[in-house]
Amino acid sequence: MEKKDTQWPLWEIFIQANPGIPHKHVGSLHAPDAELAIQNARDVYTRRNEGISIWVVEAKNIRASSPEDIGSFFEPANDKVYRHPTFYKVPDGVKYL
Amino acid sequence: MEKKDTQWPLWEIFIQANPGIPHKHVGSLHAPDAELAIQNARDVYTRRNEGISIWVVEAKNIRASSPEDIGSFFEPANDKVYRHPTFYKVPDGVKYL
Amino acid sequence: MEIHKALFEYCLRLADSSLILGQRLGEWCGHGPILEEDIALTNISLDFVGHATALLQYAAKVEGKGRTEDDLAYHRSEREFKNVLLVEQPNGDYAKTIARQFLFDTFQYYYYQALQESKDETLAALAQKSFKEITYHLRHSSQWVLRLGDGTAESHERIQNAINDLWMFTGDLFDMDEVDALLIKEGIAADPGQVKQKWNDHVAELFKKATLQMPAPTYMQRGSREGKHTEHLGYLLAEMQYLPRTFPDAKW
Amino acid sequence: MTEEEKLTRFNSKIDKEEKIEPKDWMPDAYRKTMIRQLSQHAHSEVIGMQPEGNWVLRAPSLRAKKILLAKIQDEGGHGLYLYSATETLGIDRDEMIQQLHEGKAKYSNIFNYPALTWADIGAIGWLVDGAAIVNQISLQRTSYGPYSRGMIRICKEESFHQRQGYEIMVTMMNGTPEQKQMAQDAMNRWWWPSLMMFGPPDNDSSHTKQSMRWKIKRESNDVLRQRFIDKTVDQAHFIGLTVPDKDLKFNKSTGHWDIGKINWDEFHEVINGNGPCNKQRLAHHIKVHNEGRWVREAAMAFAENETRTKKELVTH
Repeated sequence: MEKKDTQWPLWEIFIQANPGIPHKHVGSLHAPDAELAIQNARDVYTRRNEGISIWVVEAKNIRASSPEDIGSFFEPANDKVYRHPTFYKVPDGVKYL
Repeated sequence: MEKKDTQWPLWEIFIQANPGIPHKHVGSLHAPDAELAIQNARDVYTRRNEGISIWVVEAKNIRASSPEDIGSFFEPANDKVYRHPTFYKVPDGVKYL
Repeated sequence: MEIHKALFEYCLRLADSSLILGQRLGEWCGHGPILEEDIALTNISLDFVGHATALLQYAAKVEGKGRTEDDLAYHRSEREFKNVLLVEQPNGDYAKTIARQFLFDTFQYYYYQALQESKDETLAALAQKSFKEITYHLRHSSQWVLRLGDGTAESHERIQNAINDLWMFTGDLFDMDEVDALLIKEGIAADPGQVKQKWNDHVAELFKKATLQMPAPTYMQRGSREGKHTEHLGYLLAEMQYLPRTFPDAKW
Repeated sequence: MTEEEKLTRFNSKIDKEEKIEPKDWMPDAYRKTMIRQLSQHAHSEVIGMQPEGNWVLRAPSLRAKKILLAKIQDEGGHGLYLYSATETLGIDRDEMIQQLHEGKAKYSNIFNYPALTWADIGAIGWLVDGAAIVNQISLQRTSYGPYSRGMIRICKEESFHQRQGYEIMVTMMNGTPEQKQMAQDAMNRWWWPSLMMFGPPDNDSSHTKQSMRWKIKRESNDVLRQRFIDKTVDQAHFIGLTVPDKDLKFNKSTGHWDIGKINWDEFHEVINGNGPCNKQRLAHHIKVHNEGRWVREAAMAFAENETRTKKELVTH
């Protein structure tokens, strides 16, 4: 069965620069699976000690809000009572390899 | 319909506060599906009217580098000082380099 | 043989293996099967050239004749190089490169793990730093042996052939002579004898997972400790040493 | 929202210096222009690995070998960032590579020149990367978010590229007579092609006007070229290199260096495929791509193999 040659699936990469600060999206790369995605992310996105922790997510597993509904989505927040989000901690739901 | 919301899957939330800057992880919440995760994220995390774009990802779809890998993953980059401009001697008096 | 002469030889052996393998991996720069892997292999090459630089600097210091790491790297001939035979083997296809890498990474992993305890402070410190990089190298090559072994029929065949071709150069990794004997007694060098079984078990276990066969015991090539190499090394050095050999009094 | 309203909203964002993000509405022409420019930039970074790749195995010192390896690796990494930015516009890397191989996508002309000596590595780092940096600093303010973020990261990483190139030229100009001659020879061969990197003169560049309107491109070819000339001529004189242009003259009234005529015929020849290395660069890229196919397929087969979940993945 003729295997279709591809550049592998697309993964979005998030890097945590220092303990206690949130992971930030740095870009994407291609990898056949999570293990290689993490290794490739290490080589592509942390060549200059930019990180101490890597998250990888296959792009198809991300759902994004779309800007068209910006109007309904974000404007109403203006008139809401003012409140700060809690301090950031690494969630336990994240699986380590 | 009081289904305890902790039975719902856990979602990690990433917010792009303004165009031009990358998405950042802001926290997590439980929701039965992506659509509601985005809705809930809007209410929980954009209360202070930041949040132009929201990404939601089910926690099980995130794979992470593990803490005990930090030595072999990230420390080797430390001694590759030639990747930094200050490593290079340029005769003083030369401008724009 | 007195210790400082043995130590100079010993440092060359460790340095040359890293230098020659770093050069071989450098050949993949701009040639990788996919951009991500091109970048990964270059990182590994950089690690090895970095090891070689530190080890050659130490060797030059131990020798005490005012030579530099570049003198040692660019102005010795084939018979003076002491790298293990495995690392000078040509890259071949990606399976050959990965098989060579995995067999060597597994050796370095256990050997440098032990070298961290060396009584020679410089070697111990160097081993500790290198061990982190070697741990990553082994993770990278192990994952690729799994993927090629248990990937497609073609990749399985290619890596099995590569392993079979390279197997006769693995014995040389564990060869020992009077330099090893003397420095092991002094607690300076790690003992390849202690490493051989761990290496064999580790390789066997991963091959099993990767649905690959351990090659049958075979006559092992040897001689790297006496500078007896394969014909491949000369061509590698001719290319690597080209500029300093062509312009001997130039400064780079 | 009607098409009209969307376009007005899009243009107002551009005028207010707001970034356009992947999921925003954008005119088709903007998306097409963005894909063309971004993928060409990505291809250039990857093809750009080849000329310097000539010398990484013959670098004359261990220090020089590490620096060149790290630099070429960066170019591959920059190509990857830019492919990743282009993919946010809805085209995947497979397709971009196919367009490159079929000659439908271009890469920067400068890489169609050969790197003949070690001094070329100095000239490429100092002049070619120097020209690219002038262009890329300006592109940090491009209107498309992912491209702008890519440029910011690339400019940070690229800053050592030019310095290491100039350092090689300094070393050569302080070296033996052969090294001095080699450095001047490299200067002679790379100076004019580096000026051509900024593209045709403003009055002759078809893409510029629209790109400037959409703030994809922020400054014109001639403005950027002149900035590069003014920075670089003094650097050359400082270490005793002669700029190969008999008409080169400092213009006191404008405060800029005036240069002789650029040979745009040569520029068009090379763009049309007749440069020294056009065929060689593409052939190499295609060969390496094809040789890697069985590896890419093996890794996919392994990942898709359902039994994968049962087998415990050992790391070491």
